[in-house]
Amino acid sequence: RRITKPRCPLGMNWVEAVCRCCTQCPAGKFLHIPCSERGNDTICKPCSTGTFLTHPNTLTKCQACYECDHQTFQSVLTNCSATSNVVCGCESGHFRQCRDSACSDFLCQRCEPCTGRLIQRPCSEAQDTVCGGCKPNFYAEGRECRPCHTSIPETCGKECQRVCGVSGGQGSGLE
Amino acid sequence: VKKQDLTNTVGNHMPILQWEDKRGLAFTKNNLNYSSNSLVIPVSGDYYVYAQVTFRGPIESHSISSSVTEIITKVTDSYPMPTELLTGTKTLSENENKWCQPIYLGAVVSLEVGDRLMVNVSDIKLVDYTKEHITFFGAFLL
Amino acid sequence: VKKQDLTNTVGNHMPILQWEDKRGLAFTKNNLNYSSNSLVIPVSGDYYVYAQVTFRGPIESHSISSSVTEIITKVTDSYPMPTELLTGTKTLSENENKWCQPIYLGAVVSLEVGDRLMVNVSDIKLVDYTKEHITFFGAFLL
Amino acid sequence: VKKQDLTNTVGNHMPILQWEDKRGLAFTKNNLNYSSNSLVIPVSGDYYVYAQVTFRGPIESHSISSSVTEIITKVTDSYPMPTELLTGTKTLSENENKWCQPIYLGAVVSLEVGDRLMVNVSDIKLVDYTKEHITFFGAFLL
Repeated sequence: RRITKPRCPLGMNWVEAVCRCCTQCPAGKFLHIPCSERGNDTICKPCSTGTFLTHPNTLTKCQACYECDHQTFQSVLTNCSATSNVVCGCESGHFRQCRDSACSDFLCQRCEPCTGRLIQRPCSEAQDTVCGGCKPNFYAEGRECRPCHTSIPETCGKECQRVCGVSGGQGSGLE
Repeated sequence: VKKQDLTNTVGNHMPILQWEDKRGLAFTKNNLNYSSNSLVIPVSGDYYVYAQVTFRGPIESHSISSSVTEIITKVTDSYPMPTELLTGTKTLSENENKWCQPIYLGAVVSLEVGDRLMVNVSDIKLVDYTKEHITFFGAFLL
Repeated sequence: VKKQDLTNTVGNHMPILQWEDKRGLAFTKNNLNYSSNSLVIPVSGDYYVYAQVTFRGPIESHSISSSVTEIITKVTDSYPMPTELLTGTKTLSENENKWCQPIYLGAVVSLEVGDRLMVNVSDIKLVDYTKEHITFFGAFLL
Repeated sequence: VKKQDLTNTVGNHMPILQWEDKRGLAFTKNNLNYSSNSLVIPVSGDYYVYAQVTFRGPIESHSISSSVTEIITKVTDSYPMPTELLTGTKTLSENENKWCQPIYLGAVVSLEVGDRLMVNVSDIKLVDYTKEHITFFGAFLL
């Protein structure tokens, strides 16, 4: 015999234990005692610490809060409350690398430091730093930007002319 | 498992697997029925719920995945949001080469009559649906 | 699991693992007995059947394997061919380095009295048989 | 699983995981209680014991691990040494990249009243404790 449950009015759920529609508990509370045929309405209790429910319900237990993964640079953006799960982000100096389309699962990757480079767009929660060209007094060598003072006269490109020019002349004068 | 109808999975956050419930090794009994891609709980109690999904790749013209995920989810009339019951995530290190990765999940969960169990996956195109004994899903009342 | 007698496995498509059924953690009861490398089903019904095989390598003078496979198989008097009940296959990306890979399988299957359950593996030399708690096999009636 | 108190794990050969036994999906019943990081067996018999641990890494300022291990252990009054019941070991090939590796174990074991079951891991810092449905532990009497 296929049990077809009746449709309950808005704001009520079918509760199998008492075979009747009962008023939902609000978000942040769970069903402690269901309503009864003697007219007693649903009795709800608040979710205890470390648990939550985000929607009206007739659940007999709240859900357990997640934890943020501090070992991999996650940080708490919003603490878990009776009506919402913890919200994790990334510690400063890290950005989110999403592992699914909704980015509910993500890794915290270290921001690109842009050593010796100009920063085109700073690192943020959602995306890595975008590095620009070499800073003043730095010169490009391959993919790196190196401080001019380390450059040797023969390789003293135009970016380092000002630095190389000054030290080159003085050195030869004092010989 | 059966051949997956990919039409309604585009953009779906975590697509739901479709299952065979009668042919070959598959069966349902004691009113633990299968409908709309879910096992429907006939009586409240504690159930051992399990599923294995075999993922394989890479797939032609398909972005290389860095990980695969299998989730056994519960939907209930008592709450408007699905609840993740069991989750297995595995990173993939094989990238370009042909790879194959089974994920098995199983545990005891308390369920209410009318609750629905389903299996979600990170990417339905990576699921090997070709043989019933490599991707399977079930539950039994303790 | 016990030390494997490798004599009858050369060339065998999928060699059958040999098990310890009395010593240590191993036991059989309720007439679910072990003989000729198989569990013999004493009464028809639904059984939760499971096995874990830990594979490890590489093995000296042994070709590098690209994958390992574990299969729980059923042999029955009512049909001449073995039936694959559960299969786990995992590709290996570690090649030269020492690697270790457990595969766990478990599910409910309907069995008839007299049916025989066994575990086949892709390569018996890659099975770690050294400890009973890393490679094991069992079943129970629901 | 709950957030691990790392104080008493330094130097410990195989640290023991700490579990949540009441909140969310967790529950105990029929006198199969949880105390001092263990499930305590209330009545002698055969139990299906299972656990999944999701490991993930690498962890900052932490040596790169070459493998991860999960062990379900029994401690009993009748013998001073713990007994390893089920063990899963997996080598890691991902090294520097972010990796994630679940290990599931499950089997039937014969237990005596008062026996204690616990889960040991090779490295507690590599255990993902952030969600209850990715690292879990349980048992039921057959």
